[in-house]
Amino acid sequence: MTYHTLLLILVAAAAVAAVMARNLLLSAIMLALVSVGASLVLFDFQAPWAAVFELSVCAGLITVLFVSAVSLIRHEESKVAENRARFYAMPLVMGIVAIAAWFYAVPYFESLEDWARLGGRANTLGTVIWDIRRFDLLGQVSILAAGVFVVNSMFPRRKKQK
Amino acid sequence: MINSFSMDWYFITLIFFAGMYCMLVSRNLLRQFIGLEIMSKSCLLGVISVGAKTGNLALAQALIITMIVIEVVVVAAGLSLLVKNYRITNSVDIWSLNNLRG
Amino acid sequence: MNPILIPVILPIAAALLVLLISEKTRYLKELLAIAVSGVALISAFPVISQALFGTCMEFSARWAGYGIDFTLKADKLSSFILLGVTFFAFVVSIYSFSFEKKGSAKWFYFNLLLTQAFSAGAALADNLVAMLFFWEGLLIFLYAFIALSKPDQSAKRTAMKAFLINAVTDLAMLAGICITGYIAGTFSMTGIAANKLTLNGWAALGYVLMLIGAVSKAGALPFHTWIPDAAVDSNAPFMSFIPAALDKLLGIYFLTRISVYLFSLNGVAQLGLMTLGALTLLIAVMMAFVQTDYKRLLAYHSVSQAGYMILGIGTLNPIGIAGGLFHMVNNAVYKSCLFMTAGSVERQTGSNDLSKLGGLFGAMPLTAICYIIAAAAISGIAPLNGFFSKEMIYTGALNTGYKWFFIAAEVGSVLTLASFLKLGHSVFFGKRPEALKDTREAPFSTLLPMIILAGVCVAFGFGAKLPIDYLIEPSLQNLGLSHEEVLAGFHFNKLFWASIVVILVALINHMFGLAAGKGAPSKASDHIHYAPALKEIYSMAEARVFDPYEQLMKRVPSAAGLLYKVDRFLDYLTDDLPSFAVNAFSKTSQRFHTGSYPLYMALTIAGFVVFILLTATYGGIK
Amino acid sequence: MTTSLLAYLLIPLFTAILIPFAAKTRRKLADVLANVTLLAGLLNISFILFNPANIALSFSNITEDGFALLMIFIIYLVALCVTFFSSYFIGDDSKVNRVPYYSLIMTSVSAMCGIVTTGDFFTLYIFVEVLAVTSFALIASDESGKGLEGAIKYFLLTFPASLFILFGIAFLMLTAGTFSFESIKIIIASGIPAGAVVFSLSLILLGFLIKSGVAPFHAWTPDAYEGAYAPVSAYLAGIVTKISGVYAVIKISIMLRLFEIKAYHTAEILMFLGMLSIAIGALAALRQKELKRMLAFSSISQIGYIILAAGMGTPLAILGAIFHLVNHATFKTVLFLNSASLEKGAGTSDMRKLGGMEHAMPWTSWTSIVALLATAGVPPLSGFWSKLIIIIALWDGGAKTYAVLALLFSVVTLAYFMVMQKKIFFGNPTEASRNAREVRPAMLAPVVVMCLLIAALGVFFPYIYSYLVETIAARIIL
Repeated sequence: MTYHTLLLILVAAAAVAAVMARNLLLSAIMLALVSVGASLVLFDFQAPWAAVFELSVCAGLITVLFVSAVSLIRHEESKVAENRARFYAMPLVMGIVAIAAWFYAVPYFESLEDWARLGGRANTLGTVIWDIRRFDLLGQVSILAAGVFVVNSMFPRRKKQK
Repeated sequence: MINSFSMDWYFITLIFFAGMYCMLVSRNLLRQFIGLEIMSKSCLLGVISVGAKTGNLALAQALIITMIVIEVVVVAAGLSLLVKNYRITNSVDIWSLNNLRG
Repeated sequence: MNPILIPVILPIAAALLVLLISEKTRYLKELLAIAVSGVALISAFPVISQALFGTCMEFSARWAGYGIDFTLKADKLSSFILLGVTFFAFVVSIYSFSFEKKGSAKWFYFNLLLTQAFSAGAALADNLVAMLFFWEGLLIFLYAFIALSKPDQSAKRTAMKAFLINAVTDLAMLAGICITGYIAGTFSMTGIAANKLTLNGWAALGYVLMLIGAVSKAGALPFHTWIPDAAVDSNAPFMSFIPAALDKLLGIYFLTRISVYLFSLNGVAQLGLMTLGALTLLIAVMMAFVQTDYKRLLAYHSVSQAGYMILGIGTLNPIGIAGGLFHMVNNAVYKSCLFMTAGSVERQTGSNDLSKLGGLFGAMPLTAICYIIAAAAISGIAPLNGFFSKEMIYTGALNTGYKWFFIAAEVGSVLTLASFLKLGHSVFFGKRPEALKDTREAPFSTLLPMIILAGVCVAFGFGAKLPIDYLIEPSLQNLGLSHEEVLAGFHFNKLFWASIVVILVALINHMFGLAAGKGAPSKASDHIHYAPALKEIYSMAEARVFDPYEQLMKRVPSAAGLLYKVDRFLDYLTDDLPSFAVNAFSKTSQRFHTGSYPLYMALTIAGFVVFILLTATYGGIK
Repeated sequence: MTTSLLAYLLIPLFTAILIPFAAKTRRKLADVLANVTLLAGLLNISFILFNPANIALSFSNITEDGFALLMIFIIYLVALCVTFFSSYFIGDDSKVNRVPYYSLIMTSVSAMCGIVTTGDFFTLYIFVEVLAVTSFALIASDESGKGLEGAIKYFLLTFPASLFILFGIAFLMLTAGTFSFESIKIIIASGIPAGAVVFSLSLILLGFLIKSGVAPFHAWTPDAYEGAYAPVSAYLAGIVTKISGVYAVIKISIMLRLFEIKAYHTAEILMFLGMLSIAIGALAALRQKELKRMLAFSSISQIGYIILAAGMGTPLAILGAIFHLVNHATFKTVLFLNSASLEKGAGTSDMRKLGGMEHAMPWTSWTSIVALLATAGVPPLSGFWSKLIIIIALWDGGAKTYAVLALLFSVVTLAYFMVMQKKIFFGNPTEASRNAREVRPAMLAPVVVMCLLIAALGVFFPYIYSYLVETIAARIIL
């Protein structure tokens, strides 16, 4: 059991907890924990920039979004009669899947690993972002613009009131 | 002990399954989004794992940063749909979404 | 754009446009149709002048492959026919302008324009398959034209009759074209003409099948029976447009093409064609003579005139063919004109029955004059156009050595003149019945086309040299025929005197008939109608014993009873079973699309799991 | 991504950003800006595509592949039709907020141009996401419950697609080290074992199949189209789902063909799914009562034809698929815009409440009939030729069963359109149709233009065919 595996187990456990939590707010917080775990994994992979992004945006911004959504629909939550039995069955199902995956998926991934080819050039993140994947930045601009318009289109009156 | 790459993907599979299970069994619209987020996280881990394996971490990081930006916007759009729907129908129950049929 | 395409594409576009125009607008559709057919007519002129004085226009596009190309070629003969088609479309669309009983104006002009376009296409097509395409298109519009001309059931029944008769013969033609194309190795008419086929073995079958298509279009025996019925159940513009003009043009055109251009015929075929022509002209004129309905009488005459043309083409010598072609265009002109007079008389008096009409000369002088000119032309009175074309056909028939055909044709002429004397006398002369006291002349838009056509009759008579030099002669060249005779001009030979004899005989017959019918002009044919032996035959003909279509239709119920069981079973296999299965599946799918999100999600997940398993297992990773 | 086509992407994006500022006080300005931008773009691309000089040179002076150019043309055409139509359709409808509406449309046009010009799977993915996000908001733009339901189903049911695309990209990074189309082609050409690359591509393909609404992933399609704001459903059905899904499927299947035998199974699955969609779409459409829903199922069925041809993968089949894609964009736009006109003119698009509309709304009726005849593949309209090419390609490629089935289901297509035609446009007028009035000419203009295009594509098919072969087939198929 390495530190790396432990982190992954943490992420998986947090994910299961996020699904199983009866309270939506708790779910949202567990989701944040998943993000934190993922960002730790990224740090472990020597990917600090991605990790910082993950930590700030996913664990921060998205959690804020979720929490505010939860607070908006809070009193409706109890009306949705969830079938809790399905959620309680989750650890069992996860366990079965885990065991099955150990026997079936792991050999598959091992064989997949044989196909790996090394990406030779050691570029810095800066060159990758600015030179190689420059058009992705355009895409990012597009999606941010789209996001603004979506929110604008969904809540026009609220904006006016402000 | 199996090696690191297979181990990563083993857990990625599990996390993905957890998200999928959530989307399959939950009736609450918000929980659908939580399941969706969990699945997205598994994707992200997959990309970084591959990046580490092929020694192309810079590219993987670039991809992940873009993915995170997209994820935020998508989640924001989804949540605004949810809130809007809640305002009109006063419900977040996914089972009530069956007016279009036939 | 290639100008050859204008007469084809422009009317189609206009027809589609007409459909979009609201039914409420007045005159818009009419004016559009007139303008478009006028433009088409004008555009036919450069085509024909190119064909006459330059190289003929061509348009070719790759179509279905296997030698089936979309080729239009305006050679001399084709552009002559094109000119005729566009001219008659123009004239008829003017005539229909204020004609009320044409059914829904929208559909009338839709059919008219499309018929025009497809006829132009059929005339221009160089590839046999392309021609067949246009030819079959005409079939649809023929049905629609008749079926929509009157709201009652009889129009639909007659439309079905016309459709079935023509569909059967068109199928024969389709088979003929396939055989011919297969034997010749090409579907291009120019290509086949380069080395003509002879009538032996399969080629003879191909020729006969195509011949059936051609003569049935022209309205020869025994495929003519729908024309008199349509005369009653449809309206005058339709009759003057399709059976009188376009069908003759196209039928004789194609007959000429196959008999002279594509095949080199032998004596047997010549005899067969001439017999067919003579029989058609005699039997039809006998039927026409005793009719008492204005339009029905004309309809039988249009069949009989087709007999003359087939006779002319069947002589296979240049002067006969020239006569056939000239007669084709002449007939179209005066027969259109006659149907138009019928239409305007019907429009003004509300009747077609000869016994109820009379003395209309005073009320409708212009119509009457037009009638007299056209009737004189059809009867072959010199010097109107019909005289010259008939004279050429007679010469052609005499040149073959078979005198009998000449005599049959002359007998036909006598009866033609006699029946038009009867018709004219009973409609325009004599005493006017009380009910028709207030009859007035038809409106200008109705008169104008009649006057144009009557004028053409006179012009082609006195100036017969013009159409013969510029239309008929080049067509003969195009068909590869050379000749010594001078075609045009007025000859004081024995044929002229024969025509005088014909006129005298017909006049005497009319006088005799009047005397026998106690002065009632509509009964002037009764002495022949009720003559001892003919009476039974006529009554059988009236009962449609000789109409193959009706006879076949009578046999249908019993045959159908026999086939019913087989049919039910096949129907069940092809119709009920699939539709039952489709319905069952469709119901299942409807029940399945419940709008339930969890179900959809489960479906999606199941779908991708199976997809991934399949691609991962068979993807060849290991 | 090819830099020379960047303008088609940047200018709409710029307009999208400009609209909220420019149209702050005068809302109508939003319509004008959007329409002018799209018209300019359309003229520009038409000039490139139809310039006689370019045609004469067989496009040798244009380096981009003709597929992308054709797609840009059709994107601008449909988008212009939709914006022009909706600028009159919205009218004084206070429910729809013009400014974000047009901004979203412009953003999605920009994203679609991004999709078709990019040469890289990851960039493709980004623009697909942009397109998806804008579509959610557009569907729900009239703030109705149905619209939101459609949007949410669209959102949730197509979300797994993004994940599969990303997993595919991750595996592609592992096995090929690159995402660009060209490098993948080079890797294939180098002849090294490529099983895992096929698997990665199959995963990406799965994502795009979900996005294009192929059975069994089709469930969101009818709901989204039916629920969407009326002009938006035309936009979605006409172009958005085609570009976000089907375009990439065709691209990938062109690559799969290069693998020859190794990608055999994936191609088989693709063809099977195509056939399944044809069947399910056509059968389900038969019994629909709501016009838009029926059109949506018909859309699934038509996409099936494209996917089937793409799975076949021979040059002729790909050509058929692309031609059918273009044709489908034209006639589905016409049909959906006409259903919007029906909603406006008669107040409903429910087939049970309509009848005899031929008299009340002749232009709408006749344009619909042209479009649906084209959809059903009646000669000589455009749909006939593309279906014919597809069926011939299937037959030649040895998939004879599929060819026969495809032919049979085109009869079913004809059947349900006949049913619809009889119910809505012919027959006796009902209450709703007696009170109906034809919509204003400006709203008919886009539909009529599209109809002319349909007829022209069909009638001048020989030229179109040689044009397609020169511009597309000769360039993208190696």
